[in-house]
Amino acid sequence: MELVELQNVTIISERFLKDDIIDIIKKNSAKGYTLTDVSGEGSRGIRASEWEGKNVKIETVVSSSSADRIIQAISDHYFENYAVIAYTQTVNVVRGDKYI
Amino acid sequence: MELVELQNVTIISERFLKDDIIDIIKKNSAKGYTLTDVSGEGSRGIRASEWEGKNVKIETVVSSSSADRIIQAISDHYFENYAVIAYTQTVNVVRGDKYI
Amino acid sequence: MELVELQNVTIISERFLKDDIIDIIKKNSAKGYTLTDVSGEGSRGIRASEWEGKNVKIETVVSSSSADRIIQAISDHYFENYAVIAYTQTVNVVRGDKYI
Amino acid sequence: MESILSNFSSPVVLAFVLGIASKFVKSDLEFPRPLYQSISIYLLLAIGLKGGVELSKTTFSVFLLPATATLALGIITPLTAFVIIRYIRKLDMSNSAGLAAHYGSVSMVTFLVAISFMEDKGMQPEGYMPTLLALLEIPGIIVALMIPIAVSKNVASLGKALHEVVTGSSIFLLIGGVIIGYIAGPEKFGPVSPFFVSGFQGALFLFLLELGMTTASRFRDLKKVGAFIIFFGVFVPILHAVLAIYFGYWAGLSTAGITVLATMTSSASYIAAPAAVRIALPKASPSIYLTASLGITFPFNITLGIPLYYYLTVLITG
Amino acid sequence: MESILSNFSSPVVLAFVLGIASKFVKSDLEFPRPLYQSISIYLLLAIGLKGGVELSKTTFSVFLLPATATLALGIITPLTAFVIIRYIRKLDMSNSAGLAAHYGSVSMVTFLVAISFMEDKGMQPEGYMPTLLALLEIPGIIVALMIPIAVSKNVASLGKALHEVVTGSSIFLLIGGVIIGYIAGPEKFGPVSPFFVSGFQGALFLFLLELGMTTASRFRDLKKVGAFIIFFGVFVPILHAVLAIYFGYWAGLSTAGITVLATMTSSASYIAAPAAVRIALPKASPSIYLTASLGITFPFNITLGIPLYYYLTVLITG
Amino acid sequence: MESILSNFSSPVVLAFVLGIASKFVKSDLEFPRPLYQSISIYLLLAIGLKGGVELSKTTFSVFLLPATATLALGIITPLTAFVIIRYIRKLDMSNSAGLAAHYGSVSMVTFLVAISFMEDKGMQPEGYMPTLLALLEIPGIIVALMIPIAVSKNVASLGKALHEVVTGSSIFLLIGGVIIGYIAGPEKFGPVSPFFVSGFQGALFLFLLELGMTTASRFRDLKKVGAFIIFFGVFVPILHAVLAIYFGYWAGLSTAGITVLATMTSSASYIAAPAAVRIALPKASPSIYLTASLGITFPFNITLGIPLYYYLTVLITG
Ligand SMILES: Nc1ncnc2c1ncn2[C@@H]1O[C@H](COP(=O)(O)O)[C@@H](O)[C@H]1O
Ligand SMILES: Nc1ncnc2c1ncn2[C@@H]1O[C@H](COP(=O)(O)O)[C@@H](O)[C@H]1O
Ligand SMILES: Nc1ncnc2c1ncn2[C@@H]1O[C@H](COP(=O)(O)O)[C@@H](O)[C@H]1O
Ligand code: NA
Ligand code: NA
Ligand code: NA
Repeated sequence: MELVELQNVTIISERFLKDDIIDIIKKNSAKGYTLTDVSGEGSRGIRASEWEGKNVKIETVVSSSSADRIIQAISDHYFENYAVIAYTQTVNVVRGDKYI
Repeated sequence: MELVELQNVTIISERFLKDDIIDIIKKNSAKGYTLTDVSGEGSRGIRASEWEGKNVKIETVVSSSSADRIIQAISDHYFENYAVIAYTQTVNVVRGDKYI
Repeated sequence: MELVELQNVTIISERFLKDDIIDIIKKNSAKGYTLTDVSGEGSRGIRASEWEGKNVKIETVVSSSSADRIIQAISDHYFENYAVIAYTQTVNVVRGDKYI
Repeated sequence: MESILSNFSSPVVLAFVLGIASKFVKSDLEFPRPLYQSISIYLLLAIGLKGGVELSKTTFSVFLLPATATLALGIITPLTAFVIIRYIRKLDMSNSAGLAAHYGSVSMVTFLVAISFMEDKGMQPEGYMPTLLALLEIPGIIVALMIPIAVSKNVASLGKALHEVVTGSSIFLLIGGVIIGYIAGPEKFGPVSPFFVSGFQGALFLFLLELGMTTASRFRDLKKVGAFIIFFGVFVPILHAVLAIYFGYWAGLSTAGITVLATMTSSASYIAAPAAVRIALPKASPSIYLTASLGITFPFNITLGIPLYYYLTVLITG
Repeated sequence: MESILSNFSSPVVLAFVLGIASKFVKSDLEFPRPLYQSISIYLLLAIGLKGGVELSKTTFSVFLLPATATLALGIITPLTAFVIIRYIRKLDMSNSAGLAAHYGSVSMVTFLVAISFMEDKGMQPEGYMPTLLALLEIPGIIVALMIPIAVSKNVASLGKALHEVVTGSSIFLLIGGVIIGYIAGPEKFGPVSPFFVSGFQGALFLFLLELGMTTASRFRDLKKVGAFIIFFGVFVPILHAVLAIYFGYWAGLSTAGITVLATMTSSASYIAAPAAVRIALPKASPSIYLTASLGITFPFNITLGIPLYYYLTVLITG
Repeated sequence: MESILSNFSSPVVLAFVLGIASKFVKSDLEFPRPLYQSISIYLLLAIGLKGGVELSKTTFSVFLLPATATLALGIITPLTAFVIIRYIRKLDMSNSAGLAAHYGSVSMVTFLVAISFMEDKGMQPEGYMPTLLALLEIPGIIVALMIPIAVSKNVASLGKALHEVVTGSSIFLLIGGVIIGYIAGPEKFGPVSPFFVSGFQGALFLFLLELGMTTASRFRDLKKVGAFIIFFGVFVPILHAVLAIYFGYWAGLSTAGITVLATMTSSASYIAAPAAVRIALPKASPSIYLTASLGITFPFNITLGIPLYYYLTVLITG
């Protein structure tokens, strides 16, 4: 079973940024993404989204070049004003070529 | 605190495959698994499960040999017809021997 | 985009341990955490939390030293009597210095 | 004609329109999935219980002919649908059988809208209609899934699919409700009825709001599936309705009963069938069968179809 | 005897059976957890409010004896349960105390089924029964958790467990409802009552459907826990019921009141107790105490137990 | 005075207090988010439908003056709020505009509590009040978001924020309900009404329980935001209420109508506004505007404010 080494980009943010972040991901040639409802606490403490109840976790498996571009875009747009955390992990993906 | 290096196998698929995939996991000597309700979009775009609302994410921490067998089985059974993504990550597990 | 290499500590446990585990995490200088409702099965099989429906997954991105201390504390307090799994992964975090 | 207009001013239909609108104005309105699930559990049990209580007052003989007619329709309609799509449109076997399964089965909500349409007109369909609904839901799917086998094309895990069909939550709750209502009877059902009866129309209102939202998100696929599917989604229901009108007439149903039977026969499943087809015919494309049943037939039926079927019923039977 | 049969044709009991059936036919029916939570919030508030409104009409003196009897039962029953399991079955301390906590506390739903059983018979239990329910829920758990300490065995975070017991959502909503109902009184409660009164039986119906499903998933553990636990889950409730009948008789309750008191005393908690025991006695195995309370005692009580306790009440008091 | 006391013994207010209490005793009570969402959908549709049906009976001319008065209030109140916070407290632009948006908009629940307060007194406000609620919800937010631009300070994605405001689920459901109610009219609305009318007060009861819990979790920020914000959260509502009383009087509303108008004008949004402000003014701190609107103004209004506004109305208009 040949596994392809790719990057899993994880972004956790306030819910209302969801659609914008998905746009960014798609623009950077991600073939798909997975959303999870999460909640959490961070440096910014209480925030509007706390009232709306939840944050959202967005994961996308992409090539490391796309990963860089996504990360770059996210941090340019959101880090100053919004509640966001983003990180990447190396994953070994089945039929990984499908996601490049 | 001795941590054991194991594989965390992640499978995201249409909800109705859940039970079958869990069977496969158990058959390949996984000691446990964790399910998360997720939603997402992929190459296959819209699908029945979209109507049923959600995909499911199945994670299981196993030895790398089990990981290989699980990955193999998943890709044999489901990749052709169903909406599935599967990947593995290296994790350092507390009392890891418990999961081998 | 400079990414900082940190540890993502994942703890999956019975729901009612949530607050205690969050305390432990905060005591060990985590800057934040993310919660996900999950369900699952493990070596201990059926348990009260099954009746309460769900387990909880707690993820926190921290320095590897904090990671060690958290892991240590978790395994000291809970492994004997409660349904818990804990593992760490290396992640590359945007503005990672924020979480140290 | 004016019954079409009056149908458009019925709250449940307007709720459906509102749901569609919410998608077009891109409102952030979200309908919580657990609410959707809860309402379907509620509606299915309510229909079943009410039907069961009625059944406990019905003599079996009265019920025999309508039941036969319904079963017959359950076996014929998937075949007509299949023939049309497979030999006129020449769609591949999986997709053709998949569509057939949907048009052989029923849509509970369409059934309910038909009933409140008749009640608006001050007519009561027979009390055992819910039982006919249950009779009509299953056979069509099974027949359709058999076709590929009949022509010796292997079907992925048919057994699993059949189990899914007969134990699927919708049919389970519907039949379960009928049985409970039948055993309990009118008196015992008394204390429970306020909950299931007076709240009913309101729950249906919310449910149609949600279906409007889901339907709207189907519209974007209309282009993808092409003109024939759209034609199919309107023509086949009318065909099946006419068929049902004759059968219902033969079975001696009332005008209201015939109209409701026609409506449920013309309706296409979007819950039981998709689940079963996804399992048995994974190669069939959901965007085809869901767009047809949910994006075309469902909205057509609850807006224009029902008044039309009522009109045809009066025309044919009167 | 015939009251057993009639009990079996009551919709709520049938809903419970339907829930069990859904697991046996492996239906994909799923009961959304938020619906389950919502209904428990609803039921607890409804009981509390109704009880509080009634209480506002009751003179304290009338209420004194029944309250005393109930508290006494709350202290005695965990001890009887403990003695039986610890010294006859020789189960270890943690599991014995854990079980005792469950049988010392109560099951709200069993209480409700008992009330509608009496109402079916045209008898009204005293209006302050819900207040007795609240009185009976807590002490049993506390007493049981004290036992291990009494015999100098350390208990994991007892304080936390006690806090959990007295602030647990079920007791909080029940007492909160009583207080609100008491302050508001009949007139002020008027506008809110349709929601909490007319919907009640229906909500209970849905709740029992869910409990049937949960109970069924407990059955698979019956073998695991062994014959004695099964015997325990039937015998102890009857024992506690008989005890309660005498106490209730002494306190001057009506036949309906005694039957309901007997039922709630015999019932075993599966919400408040498990949560507290999990915290205070982590070594106690959930599969033992949940299987006993939810897999054995609960189904026994709502099907055979309640008619039996009614029968015994009439026998003893009449 | 006694109307304050009587207000404190109203079930909905007591439910709010119970919700606050649950946080103070650290109960593990959790209010499922889907239930919260479902109830808001229900309440908004119920208000809208009821209002629309009433509107279908109202002649436009009657409605003209009240509508004008309401729109005027929608434009004035955000400005008064802004001036006070920006030039007296000297808060930065983002936070000032953010707060202004909240106090320019409305809180649906406060509106509802005011209505049931009047009904308790046996007075019926005008049937078209819900329409005024809809008119008052939007303009205030827009005006407030314009301020930073007016003083040439760029606003993050204003377009997106405006879209959010006018298509936000609350306003969408409210207006949608009004339209449906208006088209359907009394007869057609008949079958749906039991669900939306008789369940209403109960749903409101549950909703206030939840809001009590949310409010309580806001209290911990009271220190953080400081004394002026607390003063602001009490003074500005009273100011706006007095303004509204004169406007309502001028528009010829009934005493009940004026009191309700005053209450909704004084209320601060905690759903539409936060969402829009978060998008348009990300630098504005949620702990300031949510604590003010939800932690101070909301509890003040439903406990002391409404009786006060009623008292002032009688004083000024009588
Ligand atoms: N160190 C962390 N580990 C895991 N998740 C975090 C961490 N810090 C923040 N988060 C998540 O990111 C969201 C925004 O964090 P912040 O921007 O720091 O307020 C929080 O609500 C958490 O869900
Ligand atoms: N590149 C990706 N990254 C993360 N999740 C994905 C990705 N591609 C697909 N998925 C998930 O896998 C499911 C099935 O994808 P597909 O089989 O490509 O339609 C989607 O609904 C997503 O939840
Ligand atoms: N091997 C595993 N892989 C993934 N999750 C696991 C595994 N084992 C246990 N878990 C999770 O940890 C919880 C407690 O496991 P246990 O303590 O083994 O009963 C389970 O309910 C699962 O959610
Ligand atoms: Na059909
Ligand atoms: Na008991
Ligand atoms: Na305002």
